[in-house]
Order: sequence, then C-alpha cells, then structure tokens
Amino acid sequence: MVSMISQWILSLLIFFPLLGAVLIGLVKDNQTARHLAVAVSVLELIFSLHLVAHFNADSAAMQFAQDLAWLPRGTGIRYTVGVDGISLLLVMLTTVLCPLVFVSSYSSIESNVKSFLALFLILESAMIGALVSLDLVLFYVFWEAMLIPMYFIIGVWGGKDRIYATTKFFIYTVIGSLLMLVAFSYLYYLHYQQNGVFTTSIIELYKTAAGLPADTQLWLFTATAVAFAIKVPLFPFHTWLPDAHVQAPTPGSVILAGVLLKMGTYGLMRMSIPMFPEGAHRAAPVMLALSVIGIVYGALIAWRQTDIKKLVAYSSVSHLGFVVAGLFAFNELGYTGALYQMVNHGVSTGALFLLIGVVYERRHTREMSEYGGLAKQMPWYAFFFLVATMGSVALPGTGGFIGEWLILNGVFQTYPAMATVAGTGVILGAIYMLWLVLKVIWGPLKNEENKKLLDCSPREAFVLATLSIFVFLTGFLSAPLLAHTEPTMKRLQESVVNKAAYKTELVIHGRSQEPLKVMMDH
Amino acid sequence: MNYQAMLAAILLIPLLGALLNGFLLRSAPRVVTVSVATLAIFIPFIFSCLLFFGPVNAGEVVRTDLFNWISVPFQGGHLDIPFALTVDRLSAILLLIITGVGSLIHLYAGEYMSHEEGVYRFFAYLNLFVFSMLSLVLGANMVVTFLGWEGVGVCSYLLIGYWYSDEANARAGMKAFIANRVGDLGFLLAMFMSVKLFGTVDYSKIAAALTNELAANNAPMITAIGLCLLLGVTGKSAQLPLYIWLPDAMAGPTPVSALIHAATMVTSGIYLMTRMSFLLVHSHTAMTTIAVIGACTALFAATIGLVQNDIKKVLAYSTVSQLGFMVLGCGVGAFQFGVAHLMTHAFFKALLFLGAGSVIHAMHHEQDIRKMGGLIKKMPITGWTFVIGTLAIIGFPGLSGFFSKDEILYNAWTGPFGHPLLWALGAGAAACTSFYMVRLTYLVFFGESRVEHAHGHHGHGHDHHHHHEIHENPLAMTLPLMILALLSIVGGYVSMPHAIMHTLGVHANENIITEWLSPVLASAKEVMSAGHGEEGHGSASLEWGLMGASTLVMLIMSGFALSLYKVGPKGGDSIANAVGGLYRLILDKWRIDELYQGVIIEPLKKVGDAFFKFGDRALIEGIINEGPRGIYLVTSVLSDVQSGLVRNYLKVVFIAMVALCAWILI
Amino acid sequence: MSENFETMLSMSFPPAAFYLHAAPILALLIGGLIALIAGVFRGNPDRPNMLAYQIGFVSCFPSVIVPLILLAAPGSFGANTAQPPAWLGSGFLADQISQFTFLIVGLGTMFTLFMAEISNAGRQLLRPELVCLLLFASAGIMILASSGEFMTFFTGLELMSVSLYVLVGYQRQDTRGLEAAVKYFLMGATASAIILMGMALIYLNIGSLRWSDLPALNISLNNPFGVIGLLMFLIGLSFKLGVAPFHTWGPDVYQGAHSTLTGYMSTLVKVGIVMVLLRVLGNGFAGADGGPWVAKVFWVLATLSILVGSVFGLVHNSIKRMLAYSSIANAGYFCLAFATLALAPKSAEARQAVLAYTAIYTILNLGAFAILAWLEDSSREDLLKEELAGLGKKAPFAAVCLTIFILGLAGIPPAAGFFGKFMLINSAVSVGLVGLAVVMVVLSCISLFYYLSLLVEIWLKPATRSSVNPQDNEDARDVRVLVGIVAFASLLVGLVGPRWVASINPTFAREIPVQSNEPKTGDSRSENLSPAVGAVNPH
Amino acid sequence: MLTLPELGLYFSFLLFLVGLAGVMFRKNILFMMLSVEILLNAANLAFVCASKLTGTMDGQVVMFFVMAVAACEAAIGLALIIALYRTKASIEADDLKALRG
Repeated sequence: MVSMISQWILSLLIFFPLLGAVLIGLVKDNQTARHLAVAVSVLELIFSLHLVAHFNADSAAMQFAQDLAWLPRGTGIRYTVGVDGISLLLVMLTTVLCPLVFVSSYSSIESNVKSFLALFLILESAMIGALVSLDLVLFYVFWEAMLIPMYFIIGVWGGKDRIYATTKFFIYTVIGSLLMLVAFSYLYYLHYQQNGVFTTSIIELYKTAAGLPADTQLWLFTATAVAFAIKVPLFPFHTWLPDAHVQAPTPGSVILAGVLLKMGTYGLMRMSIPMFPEGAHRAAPVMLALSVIGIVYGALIAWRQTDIKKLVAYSSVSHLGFVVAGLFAFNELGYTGALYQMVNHGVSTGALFLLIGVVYERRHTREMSEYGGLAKQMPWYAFFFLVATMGSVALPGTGGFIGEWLILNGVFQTYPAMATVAGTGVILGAIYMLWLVLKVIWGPLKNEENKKLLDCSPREAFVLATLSIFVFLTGFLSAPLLAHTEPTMKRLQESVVNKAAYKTELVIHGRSQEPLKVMMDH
Repeated sequence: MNYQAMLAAILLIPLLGALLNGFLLRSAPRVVTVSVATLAIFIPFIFSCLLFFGPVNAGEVVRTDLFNWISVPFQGGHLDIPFALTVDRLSAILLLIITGVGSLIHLYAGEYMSHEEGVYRFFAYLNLFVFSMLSLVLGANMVVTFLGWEGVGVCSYLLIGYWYSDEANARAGMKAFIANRVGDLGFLLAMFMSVKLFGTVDYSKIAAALTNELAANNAPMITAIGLCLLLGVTGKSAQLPLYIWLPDAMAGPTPVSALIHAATMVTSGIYLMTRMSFLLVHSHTAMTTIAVIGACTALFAATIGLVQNDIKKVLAYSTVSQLGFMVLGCGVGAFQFGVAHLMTHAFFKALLFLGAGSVIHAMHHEQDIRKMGGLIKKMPITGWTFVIGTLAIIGFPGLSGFFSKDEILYNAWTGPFGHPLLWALGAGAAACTSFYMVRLTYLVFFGESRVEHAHGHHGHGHDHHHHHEIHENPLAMTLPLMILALLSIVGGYVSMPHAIMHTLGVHANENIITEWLSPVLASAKEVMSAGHGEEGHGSASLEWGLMGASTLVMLIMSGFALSLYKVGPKGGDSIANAVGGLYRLILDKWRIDELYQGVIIEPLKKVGDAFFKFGDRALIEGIINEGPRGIYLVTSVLSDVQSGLVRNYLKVVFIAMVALCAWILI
Repeated sequence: MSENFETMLSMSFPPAAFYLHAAPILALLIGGLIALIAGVFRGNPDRPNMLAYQIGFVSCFPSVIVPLILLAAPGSFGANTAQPPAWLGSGFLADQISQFTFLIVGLGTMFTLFMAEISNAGRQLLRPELVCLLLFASAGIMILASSGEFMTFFTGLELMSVSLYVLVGYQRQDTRGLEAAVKYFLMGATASAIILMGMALIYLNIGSLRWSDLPALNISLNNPFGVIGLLMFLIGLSFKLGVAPFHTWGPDVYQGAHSTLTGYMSTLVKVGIVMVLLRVLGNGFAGADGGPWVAKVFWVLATLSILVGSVFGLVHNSIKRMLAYSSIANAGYFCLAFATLALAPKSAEARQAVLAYTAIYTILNLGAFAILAWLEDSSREDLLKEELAGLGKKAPFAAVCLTIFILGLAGIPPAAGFFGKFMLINSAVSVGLVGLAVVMVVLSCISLFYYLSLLVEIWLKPATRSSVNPQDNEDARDVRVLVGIVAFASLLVGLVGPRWVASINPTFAREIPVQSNEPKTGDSRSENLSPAVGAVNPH
Repeated sequence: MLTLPELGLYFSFLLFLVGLAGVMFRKNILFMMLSVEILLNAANLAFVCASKLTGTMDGQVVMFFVMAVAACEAAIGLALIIALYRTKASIEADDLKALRG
C-alpha cells in the first residue's frame, strides 16, 4: 500500500489541485468555494506529508519517482517525476504556503472569487509540477503553466497599474524561458548525436551535458541561467519584480515571493549548475558579481522606498541575491544555505506581504507615511511584524540566519572579498527593515484614521502565527531539515568540483532503475 | 548533581520567563509579572552559584550539547554546529554577574516601572535579554555566541525603544541595532575565517587546532580574524568608531541602561576577546590595534563626559570610557584585568545607573543635572551609595575601581603589548573620569537644591499623582543599591596589584583573578611570553609609581571639579567661555554623529536614490520600456510600405525575387 | 523519359483501391456540383440554401471517414505501408501524408460550413455557389497535397485559387471584400505565373514533371536555370503561403474577407501549400552546394516572416489584421522546417514537425476566427481590439476559449502551439540551424506583445460602450459547443497530440521509405539525418 | 547559334519580364489582367520550348492545361472587374486602397 502510494503520490500532488479547480468551477457560492479551496490545499498539505514521512534521507536519488510514457516514444519525452533533497523542501514550502494563502484570501479577494481560487489551484499544481519534473519538456510545460495563472492573478485582481505590471512580468519571463527552450533543444540533439537516442530526461542529460566542450557548456549555461536569473530575479533583470509585487493582490504577492521566485534559483540548482558544471565554473565570477551587486543595489533601493510593498519587493531582490551567491560558491555550505534560504525567504517575506495586506485591507494605502505607531493600536500585528522583520534581517534563531550564515560562509571560502561585500547586505538589510518598522510600527499614532484600526482578526492571526512559528522553527530545527538534503548536496558538490556529470537515479517504489532501461521496458 | 541539566536550565529558564510574560501573563497583575521575571533570573543565579563553587571552582569545564543545530557536509567532512553550552572559569564569572546583577536590577525595575502600563512587555524583553546574554556567554562555539550576540542586540533595540510612542526613542533603538550590525559583520567574517582556517567554530577545537606553526603560516589570516573580532567588539562594546549608539541608548528605561548598557551587554566584547585570547595574541598588529582603540576610546569618551548635563549621558560616556579601559587591558595582553574591570565596572556602573534611576524616578523623569542639587538630604541611601559608586569609578584607593583600573594602567605600560603612550592615554582618561564623576555627584547630591517644582508631563504612561515632595524610594529600589555598593567596595580585591599584595604579605604568586583565569588564558600567556621574553618588564617600584601617579591625578582632578562646581552648575562656565569653540565641539560630542550622517548615511541615501532613479528607472526600465516603444514607432513608419496599392505589392514581390536570385547566384 | 505521361494513358481505369483512397476528393467535387445544381432548381438564389449546405456537409464525410480508417488501420485494403501506393502516374499519392491532409481539410471544411450556418452573416453567404466554391477549393487543396507531379499540382492550385478569388469577393455589395478579391486575384495570378515559369525551367532541366525525379535537378550554382527555376517555384509557393517578403497581399485580403472565410484561407490553404513544399523539398536535389542555399533562402524567409509578422502586428487595432500578421509569423515557423528539409530531406523529425504544426495551427486559427466571426455577428465586420474589452465578463466561455487559442498561437504551454513550435525548433536544431532557432524564438517574443494585448482587452479591461455584446441565443450555444470542442481538442493535442501525429508514416509514395520515428530496437538512426542528396544519381 | 527552341525559351523570358512590368506599372486593372495573361503565356511558351529541348511530351500537355486555366482566370478576373466597376465605377488599381497598413 505504502509503495503504491509512494508511486503515485507526486502525480496526486500535481493533479489534485487541478481537480480542486474543476470542483470550484462547479460550486455556486463564493463562500463554499473558499472553504473548498482551503480544504483542497489542506488535503494537499496532508498528502505532501507522505513525502516527508517516507523520504529516505540517506539517498540522493530521485525518490517517489514515476516514469510514464507521454509523447511519442521516439522523442524520448516522458512524464518523469521524482523528488530529491532539493525539491522536497520546496514542495513542502509550496504545500504549506498555499493553505495559508487561501485562508488569507477570504478578505483580500472580493471579486471573481471563484476564478481566483481556481487559478490559484492551477498555479499550485503547476508549481509542484515544475518542482518535481525530471523531464525537460515536462518541466518547461509546468514552468510556463505557472505563468498564465499568475498573469491573470496580477492582471485581474491587481492594483492600478496592473496591466503594465503583469504584461512586463509575462514578457520578461517568456523571453527568458524561450532562450532556455532553445538551449534544451540543442542539448536534446547533442545527446542524440552522441548516443543515437533522443531523450529529455534530466537525469540522462546530466551525463551528456557534463561531457560537452567548455565553450558549448558556457553557452548553454548562459541561455538557461538567463531564464532562471530573470525569474529569481537577479540584477539587472529584476525590474519586473517591484512592479509585479506592488500591483499584485496580497495572495499573489505572497506566492510570488514565497514560491515563484524560488523557481529561478531552483532551476539554477537543478539544471544550470549540475548540467553544465564547466560552464558554471566559467560563469561563476559573473554570476557572483551580479548577485553581490544585486544584494547591495536592492538593499539601497529598498531603503529609499516609501511604498511598503515596493520596499519589501526590493528586499527580495537583495535576499535572492544571497541565494544566487550561495549557489555559485561551489561548496556544500553555499548550496545548503541557498536552499535553506529559499525556504526562509518564502516564509518571512510571505509573512511580510501578508502583513502588508492586513493593513492595506483596512486603509487601502501602502504609503509608509500614512502609518506610524501601529504598535499602540495593533499590538499583535506589531508582534508579528517584528517577527517577520527579524526573520527577514536574518537574526540568529530564525531560519534566515542559518541560510545567510551558510551562504556567506560558503562564499567566503571561495571568494572572501565577494563575501565581505555581500556581508554589507546584512547591515543594509537591517537598515531598511528597521526603517520600515520604525515608520510603520513605532512612533506616535498620529494619523486619525489609524486610531480606529482593529488588530488582527483571529483568521489573520492564525495565518501570521503559523508563519511566525515557522520563522523560529526553521531557525532551530535546521539540522533535521537539512539532513534530508545532505546526500544531494554532496552529490552536487562532487559533480561541480570534478566538473563531472551529476549522478542520480530514479527510485520507483523501492527499487532503483536506470531511466533508459525503464524506457526500453515500456 | 546534574550540572549539565543545570546549565541548560540556566539558559532556558529566562527564556521560559520571557515566553510566560510575553504570551500567557499579558493580563496578569503586575506583581505576578515582576515575580515571574525576577525568579526567572534568580533561579539561574542560584544554579550559577552552584556551578561556580562546584565544578568550575574545581577546575572542570561543564559542557552540554542541547541539540544538533546546524549540520552541513563540508570539504569531505562535516561542519557540525551543535547548540552547545559550556561553562568554564571565564563564563562562570560572567554568569554570576549576569544573573546576580540581573536579579537585582529586575527587582529594582519592578518598582521603577510601577507607574507603567503593560509592563509584561518590558519584563518579557528583559528576560529575553538575559537569555540572549547567557547564550552569548555560555555558547561553546562562535555561532551560539553569535545567537546571543545578536539576540542582546535585538533586546537592546526593543528596550531602548520601549517607549516607542516617541519616535526619537525608536530611532535610538534602531541606531543601536544598526551600529551593532556593522560590528556583527566583523564577527561573521571572523567566523568564516575560522571555518576556512580551522574547519570549525568551536572555541575548544579552534584552540586545539591553533598551533604556533599554523599561526605563523597564516599570519595574515590570524590578523584578519583579530581585526574582524575587533570590529565586532567596537560595535557591541561601543568603541571607536562605533560607540555612537550607546549614548543614544539612554532613551530606554534606566534599569535597562544599568543592566544592558553598563553591566552586561556592552561588556560582551571583552568576554569575546578574552575567549579568543589564545588566537589574538598571535597577531601583534591585532593586539596593538585593540589597545590603541581602547585607549583612544577611553580618553575620547571621557572628554565628552566632561561637559554633559544629562545625568544618564554623563554615565553613558563614562561607560564608553570604562569599556575603553577594558579593551585597552585586553589589547595589552592583560585579559584577566580586563575581565576584572568588567566585573567591578558591572558593580559600580550598575550602582551608578540605578542610583541615577532612583533620582530620575524620584524627580519624575527629570534628567538634567542643572536642575538637581542637594538631593542627598532627601534621598540619603541613593546619595551615599552613589558616592560610593563614584569613588569606586574614579579609583579611590581601596575601592574596587582602584585595583582593576590600576592593573590595566600598569599593564598598559608594562604588558606584553604595552607602551607608555598607552598608559598616558589611559591616565588622561582616568583624570577626566575623576573630574566628570565628581562634578556629576556634586551637582546632583550636594550644594543648593535647584529643583523646580512645576514639572511638565513626561508622558510614557506615567500616572499623574504628583509627589511634590522628593523622597527616598522604597526598599525594592534601595536594596539593590546597597548590595551593589557593597560589591563596589570589595569587588576589586580580586585583582590586587602585586606590589600591594607583597606589602600586605599575601603569599600568592598571582592575584585571585589571574589565578582563577589561568586555565582560560594559559595558551595566550604561553604565546605572549614566548614572543616577548619574560613577562613584565615592570617592577614593584614602577607599579608603586604608576599607582601613586594615578591616585595623585585623581585627587587633583576631583579637587579641581569640587572647586569649580561648588558654586553650582555655572562653575565651569569661565573655562567653557575661555575655550568657546572647543567647548561647544565637545558639548556636541565632537559632532561625530553629524560626521557619520554627512559622510556615510546621507551619501548612501543618495546612492540609493540614484540607483533607483538612474539605475532602475532610467537605465533598465528605459531599455525595457523604450525598446518596445521604439519598435512600435519604427513599425508605424514601416507599415506605410503596406500602402494598399497592388502595384507596390507586386513591386515588393519582384524586388524581393530579384534580390533573392541575385543573392544566391552572385 | 515520358514514362509518367504514358503510364497515365495506359491506365485509363485505375483500380478500385484508387477510388477508395481518392474518395474524399471525388466526393467533394461531386458534392460541389450537386450543390450547385440543387441551387439552380430550388428557391431564391439570394437566400440561404439549407439543402446546399446539407449536401456540402455530407460531401465532407468521406474526407473524414476514409482517412480515419486508412490512418487507423494502415494495412487495410491491401495498401503497402512501407511503400504507399500511387495512381495516375504520380498524380495521386495515396500515402499517409495525403490522408492526414484530407482529414484536416475535411474537418476544416465542415467546420467552416458549420460556422457559416450558425452565424447571421454567415447564413447570408450560405448560397449554393458558396458551398460549391468551398467544396471545390477544398478539393483543390486535397489535390495539391496528394499530387506527386507538377501538372496535377498546378491543376489543384488553380482549382483552389480560382475558387478563393471568388469566395473572397463573394459579398458583392461589400467594397472591401471586392477590393480584397481583386487584389488577391491580381497577385495570386501573378504568383501562379511565377510558379509556372519556375516549373517550366525545372522541367527544362530534368525533362520530367514528377517530383520523384527532382533529385536529378542540378541546383548547384553553375546551373543558373536550375537555380532560378527552383527559386521561382519556391517563391511562388512562399507567396501562396504568405511568407514575408511575399506576404503583402495577406493582411489586406484577410481583412477584406468575411471572418469565416478568412479562417478557412489562413489555415486550410496553407495546409495544401505546406504539403507541396514538404513533398518537393523532401525529395532532395542534386548538386553539391544545393541544399545549403535552399536552406539559406528559407533562413531568410523565416527570419523575415517572423520579424514582419511580429513587428507589424503590433501597430494594428483590427483583430483580423493582427491575426493575419500572426499567420505570417507562423508561416515563418514552417520555413524553419523547410530549411531543415533542405539540408536533410529525409529528416523524419522535420516531416513530423510539419505535420504536427499543420494540425495544431489549423485548430488554433480556425478556432480563433470562429470566435471572431461569432462576435462580429452581433457587432460589425472587422472588429477592433478595444471592442473586446470586458469580454471575459460578458462571455466567459468564449473568452476562455479565445485565450486558449491565443496562448497556443503565442506558443505558451500547455496550449497546443508550444509542442508544434517545439518540434519545429527541435528539427531545425537537429541539422545545426541553432542560430535560426534562436532568431525565431527571440523575435517571436515581440509578437507576445500583441497576443498579450488581446488578452489584456479580454480579461483585464472593463467593458466600454464600444465593446461587443455577444448575443446569447441558440446560435451562441451552438458556437459554444463547437468552439469548446475545438478548444478542448487544442488542449488535448497540446498534451498528447503529437504522439498521434508522430505515428503517421511520413514516407511519400514513390519514395524510398523513410524510417519512422519509432525506434524498433533502439538502433541508431543517424542515416536519416545525413542529407539524402547522395542517394540520387545526378542527371 | 541558338536553335529555335532555345530562341523561343529566351523569348519567353522576355515575355515574362514584359508581363511582370505590366502588372507592376499599369494602373488599369484590365491591363493588369492582360499582363497576367502575358505572364501565363510566357510560361506556356517556355514549356513548349522545354518540351522540344528535352524531347518529352509532358510540357506540351501542360500547355493545354494552362490554357484552360488561363481562360478560367480570365473569366473570373473579368467578373470581378465588372463587379468592381458596378460598385465603384472605376477600375483603377490605385483606387483600391481601403485596405492598407
């Protein structure tokens, strides 16, 4: 039974939200639809716990794998899914954030509720799909499929300049992903030339790609890395992010910051680096330089924003700069830190966007100057705000600290000067976040309108409290969490250091199989 | 007895107290809140005593690994960072100070904050602070220490901004946090370097790995670690150039100033340096820099203290100055006296702050010493204990400050990294200290009363039943004063100079503190003596001479201050007028804040604006937006080619056909 | 050498299998005549004629049923799958490519007829002549796609073209339609002449009209007649396909014709032309430097098409015109496959990619134009972009379907278009045309702007006074059902469709079999990739 | 020395160019249509000459087909011109510019 579940669990996780979306289409009443969405996402969370419970933490293999025929056999394009240490944490992050987002959307989304919920469930489906795909084409399909719901979420439920923002978001992302598509396509044929078999299996292509000449690797790396860098977003591809965040409705911002941005770094970690280790080595100084510039640049700009959401958006640019820097440190500290930081950023920035949403719903403004002294009127709100801030500034005891510490430590081992410059991001991060807190939470309660504000409702408090608990849990439970990723990180390091192929295999309910053999069997 | 569990309990009970007060007891009566908070510190104090006099006294090191905190593969092996606590002779001293002085201050604060609403928040923060401070001190590796290091920063941030309704307070908190963060970066980098060099951040493992050979081969790295640690120290222990936050931190409630900004948090830099002494002593550059920074800070802050009129500001600059002494002590290699001064300073500075708090409390938040005077008659306990504190800090012979400060000054001259110039700077600072402390004490407690009877409302949720009569505070506030006064008198005997020891006929090789800390400092000593021949190029006569000189200076400056200010606060005006510009400069704290604002903050803001305007908006957005717009414009023009005329269409076809043929064939 | 002609004469009565394989064409031709005759005897010639419509509809049945049978059971009726049969010399190639085209054209014709029937404006058109012309045009397309030599090809081309000239100008009162018809006629006839001249020159070179003799055509640069002949032939076909810079007629004609017909023209007509190019290029030519220059030509054409299609679409407000430019851009994608075929005529990837993209593109474009026609029904001809504002609220179902089609045309997965484009790009990359693939992909980003601008109007803008108000009547329900089916099909094709297309044997009749994509034993198929020029004896 | 079929071939090229010039430069639709006929006839001539040059009959058969097709085209073209003339009272090609851009 368990092995049966293990075999189908990923497909279930991918398609269950889609089913939910269909069900929501059948429901008449908005409130019922909301409950239904929450129920679906909670069930999804429960399903995903199966992954945690049965994940073999000693293995770097792709577990819970499923490998089915999809496109014509000769094309080698298959429906292959599986999770390893990298994707496990991110899948869990997704399934944890989604129910919270649905709960928060009770008050933030008033119009077209059903469409919103359905789109969001489709988005969840696509996100999980992208995280577990082990086939380039499948990955690409999910990757682009994430785009469409988000396009509408920003475009329909967004703020004043939503159309500009969402179009920009869409076009930015598509330009990048098309480049990635060409790179994949080229790789696909290179594999065919070498082996006489077509395949888009990521696991197989690891072997081919790592053996390519350095120049080819560099080109392919660049094409894929640009696509992912846009999604991250890495300086100088970041300008879509502030617009998208500012215009997106609260749930959209949360999931954008919480999961969608991580897709970029996940892509770098899953594709660009292990596939083209030689190319990655050559590009590493540039990528590091860009991420370090991004850290400082994003932080300085964030400091000077007057729009709360924009501030947090630019802070994401800075934080994600850390993640990318960690990836290109080329040691386990960096990778682990980067992966961990993805999770932490999702939690703390997600919380911040929810917090912004709470006051935005009450006051309909995001100007810092409109607020001030909220601690007096909304003590719980202030508390949650502080917790999220502390998570964001990477205070020891929060997960952010462990992430940033590992990243900076990792970068320092290879590029001490870069790490030192990046380290100033820690100071600047404190400056802009505390500036935000100063202007919003502390100070006198001057504005008359703020004197009538209600503190967090139980529903809001529940969501925020959950995230706050996660902020600290990740700060102390990092060892058990990271234990799941350890073998994967080691493999990654072996592959990158030796500039050799990244080796992994599918584990299909208990037995491990070479994907090629599976292909022949079918 | 299970000392490991006890160790864990010492750390966790304050955390429990904080959580209880912060969440469960939000609406509990004040007395419950205060009792819970005080007990949460007092119980660990008892445990600390047990530890101190039990295994630590016996020379054992108690260590407990609570859980595996960070564990990542690294360079083929593993970088394991357990959440480990350890108590040795160094941390035991701090443990006692933190929990002991902490308990007294909690007791005091319960009364001091009696007019505030919602004190649960205050006590939750305070307990959380103690938790952080304990993890700083007890951490067996740098990361746990760093948890405490930043944790105390946050608590300090929250407590400075406790009265957040005044934006200035919140700003002061923010300033403290950010200045600390700058230092924290140094600490972080030091950690990364030790990971690079030793593959671990555990103090004992680093100590074991650091051989003379390794140090010689990696001299630049060792120096870099030392300097980065120093950066951390300048942040947390308010040294030049990052000291600027500490005076502003006085915006917090006075018990906070006593506990955090005098007795414990600010001294964590000294703790850290002593903890890492085995490494620091390998680098002459780092040690010298530390000493110079310490000496300069001591003098620099003392000069500012000379002219301040706010009772807490004077004490704040005094704290900076005293911390400078401690750093100087560490820098010249006399770590044990740095720690000794840390301890005595914790006693007398906490005493002074609490005394000041007592005055402020009685005066309804009046802090200007020009509006005080003659208070000793109305508040005898506060007054006399304050006088004891003053005598201790200025180094009146026999009191604690005298011993610890003189040992530092003596070592500044003769220590392994000492230099007479350092002594001169220190002595200058000591002279200033005598002046401003006597000035302060005299203006507050003696002479004519200048108390105004109409007070403005100093909000802060203060209730409004006016005590027109200034009177002594209740026992909960005076008891801590008395205990601390006692400690300020006797605390210094642990670091009795050799010369005096010999005179008194104490037959011990070393004074108590040196003896006590010898296991901690053994390797450092070894390195220092290897590097500098026989330790101590001083002699008993030099020691006596220096002692005499500083006592003389102290007496002269005290007398000078008394003679100036016996006419009241205007006494110094003649001198002030004589050196007008300089006076105003010092009164404005050398305008260092303005300098930073102008040289760092504002330019950074401008850079941020420029990045936003020119980088994001103009350049990147320009390309992003104008690109498509350009295409659109060009297309609008080009689409006129599609003129609608068949003839033209056919011409296009023909031309294209000819062009293609020509291209292929030619 | 004139074996073709002689065999044609000697085989005056082809076997029964021929009639089965050619039943779609014959049914359409006969049906068209019957519809015309029925119109003569019944009713007012100026009013919609349901009988003709029904006749037309029924005539399409064979073109759906027969190919389905033949594709599903390739071995039935004694057909040899490895070497498909051909009759009438090479005039009718009964291979699976033909059957595939018959199926698409048959379904497309039915769809067009149906769409005409359920829209008001369409019913106005629905007279016997229209049905007749439509069926004839479809028959022409089928003849085009199944011919294996120049003469049948030209007959089919003209049958199609002449019918279309009339169809475009069919609304006699509408000056725009007439203008479009005249333009189409003048330019189309010129293009036919260019094709003809090209044919003559090729014939001069090889002395045969059969395409299976094309491998004897020396197109190396020292033989200018061969080069110019082939070039003229290809240019003429590019013109009919609407490839830039020979696209100039396209936007005007598409805009002038009724949307139902525009949908037909922009899809099925292209299907026929594409198949011709596939068959011509798939034979390969002689001459050492032959393949590369043909590929170069298509390189340029592809780039120009995608550029023109993407860029010029930006500035227009007329949806039809925008879709016209979109179809030019898509024609550019076809050129990607043609460039591949020029280098590797036997490339199974390229052939399958062409087939798959044909099917997908037809579905998407027909669907989009159907919705457009329906919307125009309740508003006016030639809708502007702004008039779609708020459609998402007013007609959510149609809006969702239109969104699927638009995303498909833009090539965003999981809508169908992605897989078509993916296969095309793959095939191009497989012969080393990486640069072209990058250019195509990058330039097609520009077209995203206008595709997105449509989505913006539909979903993100509130309705204005000028925006369309689709009627909700019985017709609307029919439209919903029909378009819904198409949208679903496009999604289905997007997810599993290429699987089916790839099962089609892309071998031409009268050709050495091309090994299909199915790896029998995982063997290497590298011989398919090598240009097949060597397999042909030079003239 | 060119043989007759070769001469005919080159003449057909000339005719083709004339036809092309006609469709490009004439403004009257009727004349444009006539130019198209010239184009088709040029191709016809080319086919016949090619038939002679290659010694096959296929080209001549094509010629007959093309003549038939040309007749159809002419019929359609004239019908369109008449319809156009009825609605616009003009058969100038330059008047057809409602559809553009």
